[in-house]
Amino acid sequence: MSADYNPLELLVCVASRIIEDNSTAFVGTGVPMAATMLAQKLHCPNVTAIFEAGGVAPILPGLPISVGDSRTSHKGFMASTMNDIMETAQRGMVDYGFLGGAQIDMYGNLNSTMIGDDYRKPKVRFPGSGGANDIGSLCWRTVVITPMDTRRFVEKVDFVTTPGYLTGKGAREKAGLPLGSGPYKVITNLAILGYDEETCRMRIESVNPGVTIEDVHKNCGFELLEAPQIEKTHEPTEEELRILREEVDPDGYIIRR
Amino acid sequence: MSADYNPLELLVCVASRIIEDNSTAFVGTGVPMAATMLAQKLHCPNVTAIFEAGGVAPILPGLPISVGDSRTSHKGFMASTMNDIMETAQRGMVDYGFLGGAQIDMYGNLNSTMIGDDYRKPKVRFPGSGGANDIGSLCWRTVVITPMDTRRFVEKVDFVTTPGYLTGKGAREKAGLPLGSGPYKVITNLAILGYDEETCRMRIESVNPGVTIEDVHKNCGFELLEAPQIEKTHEPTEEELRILREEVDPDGYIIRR
Amino acid sequence: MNNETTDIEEGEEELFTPVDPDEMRAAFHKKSRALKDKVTTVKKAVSELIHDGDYLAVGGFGHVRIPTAILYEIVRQNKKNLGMAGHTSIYDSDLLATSGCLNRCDISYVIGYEIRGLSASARRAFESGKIKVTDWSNGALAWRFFAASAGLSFIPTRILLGTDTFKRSAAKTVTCPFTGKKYAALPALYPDVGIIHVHRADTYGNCQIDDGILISDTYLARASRRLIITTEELVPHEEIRANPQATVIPYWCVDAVVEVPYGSHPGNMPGKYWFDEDFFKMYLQGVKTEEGTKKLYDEYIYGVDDFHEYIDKIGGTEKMMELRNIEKLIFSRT
Amino acid sequence: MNNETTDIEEGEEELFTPVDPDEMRAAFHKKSRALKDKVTTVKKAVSELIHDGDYLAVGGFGHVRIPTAILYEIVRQNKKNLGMAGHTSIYDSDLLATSGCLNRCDISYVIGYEIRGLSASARRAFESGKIKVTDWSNGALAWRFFAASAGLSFIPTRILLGTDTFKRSAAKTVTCPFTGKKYAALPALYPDVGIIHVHRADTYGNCQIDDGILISDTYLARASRRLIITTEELVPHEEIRANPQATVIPYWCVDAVVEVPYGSHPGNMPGKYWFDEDFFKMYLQGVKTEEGTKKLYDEYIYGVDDFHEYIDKIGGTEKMMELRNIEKLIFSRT
Repeated sequence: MSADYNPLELLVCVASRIIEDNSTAFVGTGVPMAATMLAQKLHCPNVTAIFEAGGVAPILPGLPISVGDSRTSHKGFMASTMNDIMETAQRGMVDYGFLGGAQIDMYGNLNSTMIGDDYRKPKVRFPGSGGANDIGSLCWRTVVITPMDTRRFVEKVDFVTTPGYLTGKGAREKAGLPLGSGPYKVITNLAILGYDEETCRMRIESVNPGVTIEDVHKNCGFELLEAPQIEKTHEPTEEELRILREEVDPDGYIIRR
Repeated sequence: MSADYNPLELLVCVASRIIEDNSTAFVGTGVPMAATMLAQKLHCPNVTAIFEAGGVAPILPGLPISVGDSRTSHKGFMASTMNDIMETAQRGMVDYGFLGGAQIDMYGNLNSTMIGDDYRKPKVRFPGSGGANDIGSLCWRTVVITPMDTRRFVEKVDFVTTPGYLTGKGAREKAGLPLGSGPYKVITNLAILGYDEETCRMRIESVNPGVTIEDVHKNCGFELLEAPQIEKTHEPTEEELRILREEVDPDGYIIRR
Repeated sequence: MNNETTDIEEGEEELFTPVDPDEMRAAFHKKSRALKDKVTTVKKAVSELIHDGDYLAVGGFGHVRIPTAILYEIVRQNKKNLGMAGHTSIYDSDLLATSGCLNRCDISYVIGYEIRGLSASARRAFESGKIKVTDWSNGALAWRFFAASAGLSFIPTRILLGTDTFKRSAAKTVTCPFTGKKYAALPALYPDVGIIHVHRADTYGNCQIDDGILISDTYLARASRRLIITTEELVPHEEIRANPQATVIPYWCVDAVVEVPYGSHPGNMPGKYWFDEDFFKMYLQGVKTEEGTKKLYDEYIYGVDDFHEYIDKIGGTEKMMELRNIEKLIFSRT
Repeated sequence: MNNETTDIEEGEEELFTPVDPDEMRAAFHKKSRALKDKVTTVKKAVSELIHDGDYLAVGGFGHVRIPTAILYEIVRQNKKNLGMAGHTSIYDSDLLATSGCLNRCDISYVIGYEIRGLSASARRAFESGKIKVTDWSNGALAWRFFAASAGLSFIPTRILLGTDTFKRSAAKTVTCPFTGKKYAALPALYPDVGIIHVHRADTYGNCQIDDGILISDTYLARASRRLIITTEELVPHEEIRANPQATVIPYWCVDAVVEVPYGSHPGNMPGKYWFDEDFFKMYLQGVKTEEGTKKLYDEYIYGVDDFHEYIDKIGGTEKMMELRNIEKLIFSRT
């Protein structure tokens, strides 16, 4: 029997597991940052964290608050420009990108711009793309980390800030986006979701501890496909939790918000 | 009566006089370098020398041998990239550029690529553009420094490496080159040449000491126009020669080749 | 010569800045290359170089290495109808939007404070309908600055395509003449005024930034018609010449230099001081209401005469030493 | 959506390298990101990473900060049918052209030695008809490397237009979708192999160049499918981490690292040693005849086993100290 953990701790641990060693990853603040640090301390000592403002592979003296702050280049390999980093991604050298968003649809399209049906009179205005459109356009595999409910997982996002598979198979390529790039996984409090290769539609691949497949469907605003075999997400191990709490985020900036 | 001087010394002194203070100038090796240094020590303390490899405003410990060598950034304001420097010129921030070439025509078009009538089988192959096409395309005013004879000043250059006024007034703009840029002066051992505003054709503006207007015409392979009033080029002053010989090029790298 | 027919797709929102490279070359032609003392005060820099209606671009990462003193002074002088590149923009765009100085904004990131949450006042301002917006991404604005710094009118890129971000931008598409592939053509962004805070500058305006996280500041500096630099420290010209490889902005880009120690507060200044999290907490709490906002702005901006007085108000050098200790890992408060 | 008809003008010469950004992304996708020891020898780097037919790009300024050891080894291993970017190219292209390794070249500057005059052997090689050439300018190749480093297939520029340099290039024209203005569209240049000499590298390949005169090396490094680094000095990884702002080439670009002290001889290595003018004088004199050329190449390249032996031959550490003294203004011989 495993230790107690909260939903954020689960998200971080699950996200950390899908990172591969010897890969490059665009890292944002919050959960992706904690997940990358955790992965580095466990199975991915040689994942290279890249920050969009220019920092590369820092030895983090603490969790960065911003993707542009001084911790993102602390004893790093390189400190560079946003242009260089984006060009590196456009050239095909960045494997993973992590994203969030207020809304997501069945093709993994993300909205972080606005709620409403009139762009010039939004009901709610969000920050906008930031680096999300760039990451979603240019990285090989984008991973979304988000809580799951019917307000977030919607039939149609109010605004496509960041491209998922757009309208389905072949649509990214037709739009001019780089071949072979696109959404990879969606990591939520309820399940790990992936994409069906034929249709590029989102599907359930693994349900989290204590969650049923039915729960996942109920909390999604569109019809989710199901992988041929749906796994059970492993609970956070004691080692994961210990390192996460003691070394990665001892101040609870991310996991005890 | 002025001191003795050789033709190269005359070229350097005359070239140095047309540089304006508080301007930026693309500087190449050889005569332009010596002219810029001389100008800096006389009437242009604040001309900023820019080298195409990335050096800016060095305190020269000696004449650079290459536009990319370590002297070009010695105690300079900045050491940068060729891209940055070319972009600076393309943006309109570089006032003067100095050029040479094996052939020049009446519109100031320059050849430093080849002699012959078949590009794929040149009679003589020269180094090529180097930065010349960039300088001739992007700087506000380009100044050519060259000895004058009918082999160099030709009706038609074998290859337009670097754009002068191309085929005449308006041709640069039509080709897509930046508005208002182009040839300014040609400094030779016989005369200072400029361009007629209406036709963009080369004209005699000043004849050098001991040279007649007739001499200038005889040494030119095309019909040269004449400025309404043709000046006499001032001889190098003793101060110019002293500084040139003692401070700028004490080893005679440029002026005693 | 080939004949090619191309469909151009176009974003629908407004392009706020000029793109003609010859118009901009003419402007840069007139820009002074004189090596002269450009040191001035925050007040003068803002009153002389920033005019109502100008379009601004702010260096740093919105709450990292920001020219706070200039931003406060713009608010204090109540500049009107400003435009702005909301590029990686946090405290900077919040100040200008909340104070009513802003009437148009190219957005890649505004309102948000990264993991700290959102600014309620910035959201109110951007939802008020009083600020015209056009949407982009961080990469898009970074490349738009690059294109301008290179004296171009556009640059091809592979972002924005297929999204509403493209539709609500002022980008177009362009076809590669070599591959036939479709690119998003981003229009160059030439700001009227750039404002950047640096670690070190000489009186001519040659600037060095220590940590190397340059975001797009080198391009933004080059792209701007006018450029105001605030610096933690003015140094003798010889100190710049001792390390030319560290100069990232040459003097010819710069119109004014102001020495403003602690000039990025409450933002982080790499190698110098960490974020003032207490201040941000108070600020984000305060701006939740209109009254709270007014009180904050009266207290820290309208009610102080200059940045020295502001620094006294937020805790003076003692507070700044504390933030330095966190930044330099001498003591950690958290 | 607008419908626009554009006339595309085209240069007539051959484009030697691929431009499709998706083809190149696929290649970069496969490039290892592993943090591993990449230290090897000159011999192995050349035999394993450079193949007959490859297209090369060489860093530095042709006789400044050049990877001489790799160039000599290419000649020694008698690689065939190589292509090359003749960008600010002096000793580098001369060696490959004279030795018969080269069969195609994008030229911006070759044959010449700046104020030293011309290389007779390079001229013979380029006039022999055995090397296919396409002409460009320094700026053109610099921007072609940039476009490749940015993962594009082209970049618009305002050079080449109206000239035979355009006609004998492989550039095309492109129309700006915003202004309708005509640009020279330069095709991205993705070399098969980049070769760069630096001041300092760690075993992973993170590189630092001291003087800051980078020419286009940062772009060339990023644009290359494979990248060989020679370094004056291998340093512990921690030394790189102590100054991340000084790193100009990140490890992920690099396939091999070789420590080669004096590795730019007879070229200048900024801050380390000046040009060996005696050597250049001898070289330029020698290559005036075929026999002289053969003698020189036998003596200094074919007849030596490695770069240590070569350095002994040119005067060893005593000579290198002399060149250091000139470079560092300790003594000046001239």
